Amino acid sequence: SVAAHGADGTLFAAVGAGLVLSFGLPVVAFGLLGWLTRLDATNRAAIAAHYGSISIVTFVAATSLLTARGVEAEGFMVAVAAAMEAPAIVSALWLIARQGQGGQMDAALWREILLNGSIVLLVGAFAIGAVTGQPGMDQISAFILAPFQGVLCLFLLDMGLVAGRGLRAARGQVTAGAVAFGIVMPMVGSVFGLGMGLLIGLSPGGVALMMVLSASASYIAVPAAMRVALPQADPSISLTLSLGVTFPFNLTLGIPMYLSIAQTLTGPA
Amino acid sequence: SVAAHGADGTLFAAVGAGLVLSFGLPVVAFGLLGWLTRLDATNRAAIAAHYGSISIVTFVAATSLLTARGVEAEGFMVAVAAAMEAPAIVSALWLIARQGQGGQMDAALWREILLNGSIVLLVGAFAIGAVTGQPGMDQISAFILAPFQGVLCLFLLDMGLVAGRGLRAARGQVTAGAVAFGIVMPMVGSVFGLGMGLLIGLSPGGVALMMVLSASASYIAVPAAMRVALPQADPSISLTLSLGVTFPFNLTLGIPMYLSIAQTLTGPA
Amino acid sequence: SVAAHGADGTLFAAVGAGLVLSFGLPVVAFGLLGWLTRLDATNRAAIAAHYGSISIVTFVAATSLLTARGVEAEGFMVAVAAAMEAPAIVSALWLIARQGQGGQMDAALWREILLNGSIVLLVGAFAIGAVTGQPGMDQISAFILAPFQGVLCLFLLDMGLVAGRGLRAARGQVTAGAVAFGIVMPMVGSVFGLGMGLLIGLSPGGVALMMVLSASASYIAVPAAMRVALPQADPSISLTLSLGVTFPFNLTLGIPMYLSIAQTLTGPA
Amino acid sequence: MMQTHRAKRVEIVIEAPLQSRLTAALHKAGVTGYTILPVLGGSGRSGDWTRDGQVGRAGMVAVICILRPDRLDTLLDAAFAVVNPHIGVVTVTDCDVLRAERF
Amino acid sequence: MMQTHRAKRVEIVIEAPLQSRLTAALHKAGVTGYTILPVLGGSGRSGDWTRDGQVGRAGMVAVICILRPDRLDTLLDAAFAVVNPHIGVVTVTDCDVLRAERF
Amino acid sequence: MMQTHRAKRVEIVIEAPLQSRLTAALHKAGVTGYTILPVLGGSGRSGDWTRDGQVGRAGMVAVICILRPDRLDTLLDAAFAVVNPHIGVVTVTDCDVLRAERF
Ligand SMILES: Nc1ncnc2c1ncn2[C@@H]1O[C@H](COP(=O)(O)O)[C@@H](O)[C@H]1O
Ligand SMILES: Nc1ncnc2c1ncn2[C@@H]1O[C@H](COP(=O)(O)O)[C@@H](O)[C@H]1O
Ligand SMILES: Nc1ncnc2c1ncn2[C@@H]1O[C@H](COP(=O)(O)O)[C@@H](O)[C@H]1O
Ligand code: NA
Ligand code: NA
Ligand code: NA
Repeated sequence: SVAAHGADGTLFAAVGAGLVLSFGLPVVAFGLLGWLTRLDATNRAAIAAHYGSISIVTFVAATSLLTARGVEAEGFMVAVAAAMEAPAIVSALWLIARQGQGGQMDAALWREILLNGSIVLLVGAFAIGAVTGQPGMDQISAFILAPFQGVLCLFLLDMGLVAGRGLRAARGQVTAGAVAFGIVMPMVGSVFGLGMGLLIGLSPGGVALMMVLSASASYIAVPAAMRVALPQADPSISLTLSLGVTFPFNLTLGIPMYLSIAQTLTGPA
Repeated sequence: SVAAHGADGTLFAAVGAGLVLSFGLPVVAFGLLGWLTRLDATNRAAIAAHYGSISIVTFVAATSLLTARGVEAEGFMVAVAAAMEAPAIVSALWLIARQGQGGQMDAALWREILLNGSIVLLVGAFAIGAVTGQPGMDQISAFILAPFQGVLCLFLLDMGLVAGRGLRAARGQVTAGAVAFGIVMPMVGSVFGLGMGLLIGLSPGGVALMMVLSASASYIAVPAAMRVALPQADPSISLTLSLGVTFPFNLTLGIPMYLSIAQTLTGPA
Repeated sequence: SVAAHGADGTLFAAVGAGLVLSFGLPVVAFGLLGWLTRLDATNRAAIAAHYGSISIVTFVAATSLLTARGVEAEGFMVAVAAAMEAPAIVSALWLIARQGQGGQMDAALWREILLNGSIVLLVGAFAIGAVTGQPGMDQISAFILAPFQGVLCLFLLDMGLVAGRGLRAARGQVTAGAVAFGIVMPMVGSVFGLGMGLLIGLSPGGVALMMVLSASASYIAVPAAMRVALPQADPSISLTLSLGVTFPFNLTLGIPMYLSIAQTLTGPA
Repeated sequence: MMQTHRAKRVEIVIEAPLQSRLTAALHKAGVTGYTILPVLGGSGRSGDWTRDGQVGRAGMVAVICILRPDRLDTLLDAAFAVVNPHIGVVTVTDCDVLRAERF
Repeated sequence: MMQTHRAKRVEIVIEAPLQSRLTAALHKAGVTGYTILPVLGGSGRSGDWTRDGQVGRAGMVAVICILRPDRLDTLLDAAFAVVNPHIGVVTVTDCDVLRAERF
Repeated sequence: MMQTHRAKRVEIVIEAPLQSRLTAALHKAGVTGYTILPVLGGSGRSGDWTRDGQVGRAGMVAVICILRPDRLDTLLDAAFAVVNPHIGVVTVTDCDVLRAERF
C-alpha cells in the first residue's frame, strides 16, 4: 500500500492535513456548540476536543467496509489517524485559556498525550512496515487491523449498554440541541475531510478515510486527558455525545455515506 | 437475508415459534430431570430455565459453521435467538409457584430480563438492519456476528478451565443421571426445534438454527436471573450442566448432527 | 491435516523432538547468558526456563502467516507446542539444584505445570480433532486458531505499552549483553529446531513451526511458575527479555526468516 | 496537621446480580456515596468459587460506603433488607476522612 | 439498632501464582471464609509494577478474611508459612460484622 | 503469638487518569509502598457511573498505602495536593502489620 502508491510526497501531505484538521475542527465544534446549545465554555471546549480527535474503532470499521467493497486506500492512512489523536486536545485548552479560565496542562499530560498508547502502537506499526518494506506493512496491518475486528465486537457488545447508560447519566444537560450537534458535527467534519482529501489527490478510499477520521469523535484517549486537564467539565455529556450519538451514527449511516460521496467526487479513478 | 427471502410472514412465525419453545421446553426439562435425577423442585426449575433459554455463543458457532459450509439461513434468526432468551425464566418461576414455593419476582427482575443487554443488542442490530434495508443487515451482521468469533475464543480459552472447575465444585450433586440429562436434553430440545422449523417452512439453515437454539442452554443471562429469583437453587449444578456438559457437547457433536438432520429432512431445497 | 498426512509415526517423533528441545534449550541458554552477561545463577536459570518454553501467540502468528502464504503444515504441531511448554521449567530447576541452591518444587507446582490451562486446552482440542477425524480438526482449529487472532490483538494492543514499561522497570539489570541474548538466543534456538525438523522429515511448514517454537520464549506460563519455584529471581529481567525483546523480534523479523530458511532447506517439497 | 473527621467504612460483599438492587436501596435511604470493587473469587458456607471463565453478571462484588457514624443504622437497615436472603458478608470499620464536607 | 459482633479483617496482598497455595493453607487451618480481589499494580521494596498488558496468572491479588478474633493467630500462622519467602503485605484491622452466626 | 506493629491504612479513591500523578507524588514524598485496586463503578456528589463498556484509562482506581503512623502526615499532604481539585475520597484506618521491617 505505501510503497505500491510510490507516494512519499502524498504521505507527508496527508499527515500534515490530518494535523491541520485535528487543530482546526475543535474551533468549528466550539462555535457550532455555542449556536446549538447553552453549555458553558468549559464543557464546549471538552466536547470540541473529542470531535477534533478520532475514534480508532470507527477508522477500523471503515477500513473493513472498504476491503469488503474492494475499494483500495493508501496504507499510510494508519499514520494519519495516529497524528490526528492529540492536537485537538491542545487546541481545546487554547480555546479555554483564551476565555481566561485555566486548564491544567503539565509536562506529564504532554508526555501522556504524545506517548498515548495507541499512537505508539500505530506509529510503531507504520515504522515497522516502512522498515520491512511493502510485505511487512501488509503483515503488520494483518496483525493490527484485522484482529481489531475482534476488539470491535467487545466494544459493540458493551456499546449498546454504555450508550444507554451514558444518556441516562447525563439526563438534564443532553438537550435536543446537543444531540443535533452529535449528528451535524460529524457531517460538517466530513466535508472538511473531503476538501483536504481532494486537495492532496488521495485515492477514493483515502478520501473516504480522511472524511471518516474528521467525522469520528474520540471516546477513549481524549476523555482521559480531559479528566486531567479540564476537571470542571462534566464527562458524561461529552461521552454521551461521542459514544452514544456520533459513534452509532457513523457506524450505521455515516461511513456508507462518506464512501459514496468520496467515490462520486473523485470520479472514475 | 430478511428482504431477500421476502418472508415477513415467516419472520413473525419463527419468532412466535421461538417464544413457544422457550416457554415450553422448561416443562419438558423439569419432567426429564424428575425422571433422571433426585434433585429437589427448586434446582430442577433453575436447571429447566437454563435449557429453555439459549446460548448466544453456540448460536454464533452454528452460524459460522453454516457459512463455512455455504448453507444459507434466514437473517432474522438473530431475532428468534433474542426472543428465546427470557420466556424460559418466567416459565421456570411458574413451575416453582405451582409447587407452592415462592420465587422472588419483582419489577426490577422483569426489567432486567426484558432489557437484558444481549436482547437489546440483538434486537437493536435487527432493527437497524430492517431500517437500512438489506445491505444494512449484512453490514450489521458482519459487525455483530463475524467479530463474535473473537469473543468465542475468549470463552474457549477459559471454557476448558471453567468447565473443569465447575464439575469439581458441584461434586456431590452432579450425578450420572444429571450428566445424562446434560446430553439427552439438547437432543430432545433439537427435535422440538426441528418440528417447529419444518412446520413454518424455514430453509435448511433456518431449521438447523432453530434446532441449535432449542438444544443450547444459557450460561450467562439465566444464571444471573436465577441468583435473584431462586437464591435457594445451587448455581454450581446448573452451571456445570449447561457450561460443562451441554455447551461442549453442542459445539463438537451437536451442531454438525443437527445440520445434517435438517438438511436431509428439508430435502433438496 | 493429521489424517491427511497419514503420519502417525511423524506425530510421535515430532512430539518427542519437542520434549528434547524443551529440556535441552535451557542448558544452551544458561551457558549463553553466562558468556554474555554477569547475571547470577538464579536469574540465568529463570531466563533459561522462559527460552526453553514457548509463546503460544508467536506460534499462532506463525500459523496465520503460513496460511496467508499458502504453506501447508502438519496439524499436530499444535500438540508439539503444548508438549514444549513445561519441560523447560523442570530443566531450569535442575540447573539450579546442580549449583547447590534450592528451588521450591512441590506437588502443587508439578500439577500446575502439567495441568497448565493452555496445555489442557491445546491437548483437548487435538484430542477432539483426532476423535472426530479430519473435518473435526479443521472445525476445531477454526475455533481455536483463527479466533486466537482476536486475542492476538489484545496482546498487541498492550504489547507496545508493557514492553516499554518492562524495560524501564528492569533499568539496571538489562545490560547490552542481555538484550543481545534476547536477539541471539531465538536464532540459536531456531537452528536446533531446524535440525530436529529436518531429522524427522517434516513438511516445510512443519519445519518452520518447529523453528518458531524453539525460537519463541514464554511470557505467560513460565513467569508464573518461576514466581513459585524461584522467588529470588527478578521477574522483570526475564519478562523484559522474553516480552520486550524476543517477542517483537520474532513477530517482525524472526518468523519470515525462519520460514524462508525452512523452505530453501527442505527443497521443492 | 491535615483536618480529618470520624467516619464509618461499611464493606458489603454481595452477588453481582444483586448490585443494582443494593445501590437502589442505598439511594432510597439517602446514602449516595459508595464505590464498587470487582471480586475474583472467594469461599464461604456455600462453598468456594472463582470468576475464571465466567462472563456477564456472575460472581460477587464488594460495595464500600464511607459515611458519618450517625447515618450507619439507616444504611445497615437498608442494606440488610436486600442482602439477608442471599449469601455474602457485611463488615463495619472505624475510620477517618479528609474533606468531611463531601459526606 | 442492628446486632453486630467484634471481628478481625485480615488483608493479605500476595502474588497471583501463590493464591491457590494460600487458600489451600487457609482451608487446612479451618478458615473457609475469604474474598479475593484483583490488583491492578503496586510498588514495594522489589520496585513498582503494573498488570497492563499481562495475561494469565501475573501480578498480585488481595485476599480478605473476616474471622472471629480468637481464630486470628491460627490464620496468621497458616498464612505466614506460605507468604514469608515471597513479596507482599499482611494487615489486620478491627471490625464489626452482621450475621455473626456465619463466622 | 505473631509479632505485629501499629500502622495506618490509607485508602484513596481517585480517577484512573490521575493514578500516575498520585503515585509519582507518593514516590517523591518517600512513600514507595502502595497497592492499586480496580474499581467497577460508584456514586458521589458528581452522580453515579459504571465502567461497563468503557475501555482505556476510564473510571476510578483505589490506591491502598500501609505505612508507619509517623509518616501519615507526609503522605496526606502529598496526596491532597494531587487529589484536591478532583473528585474522590481519602480514608485513614488504624491497623497492624506483620514483617514491620518492610515499612
Ligand atoms: N469470613 C469471610 N471473609 C471474607 N469473605 C467472606 C467470608 N464469608 C463469606 N465471604 C464471601 O461471601 C461469599 C459467600 O459466602 P457465604 O454467604 O458464607 O456462602 C464467599 O464466596 C466470599 O466471597
Ligand atoms: N506499604 C505497602 N502498602 C500497600 N501495599 C504494599 C506495601 N508494600 C508492598 N505492597 C504490595 O506488595 C507488593 C510487593 O511489595 P514488596 O514485598 O515490598 O516488594 C507491592 O507491589 C505492593 O503491591
Ligand atoms: N461516601 C463515599 N463512599 C465511598 N466512595 C465514595 C464516597 N463518595 C464518593 N465516593 C467515590 O468517589 C467517586 C466520586 O465521588 P464525588 O467526589 O463525591 O463526586 C464516586 O463515584 C465514588 O466512586
Ligand atoms: Na474527528
Ligand atoms: Na434451549
Ligand atoms: Na523456545
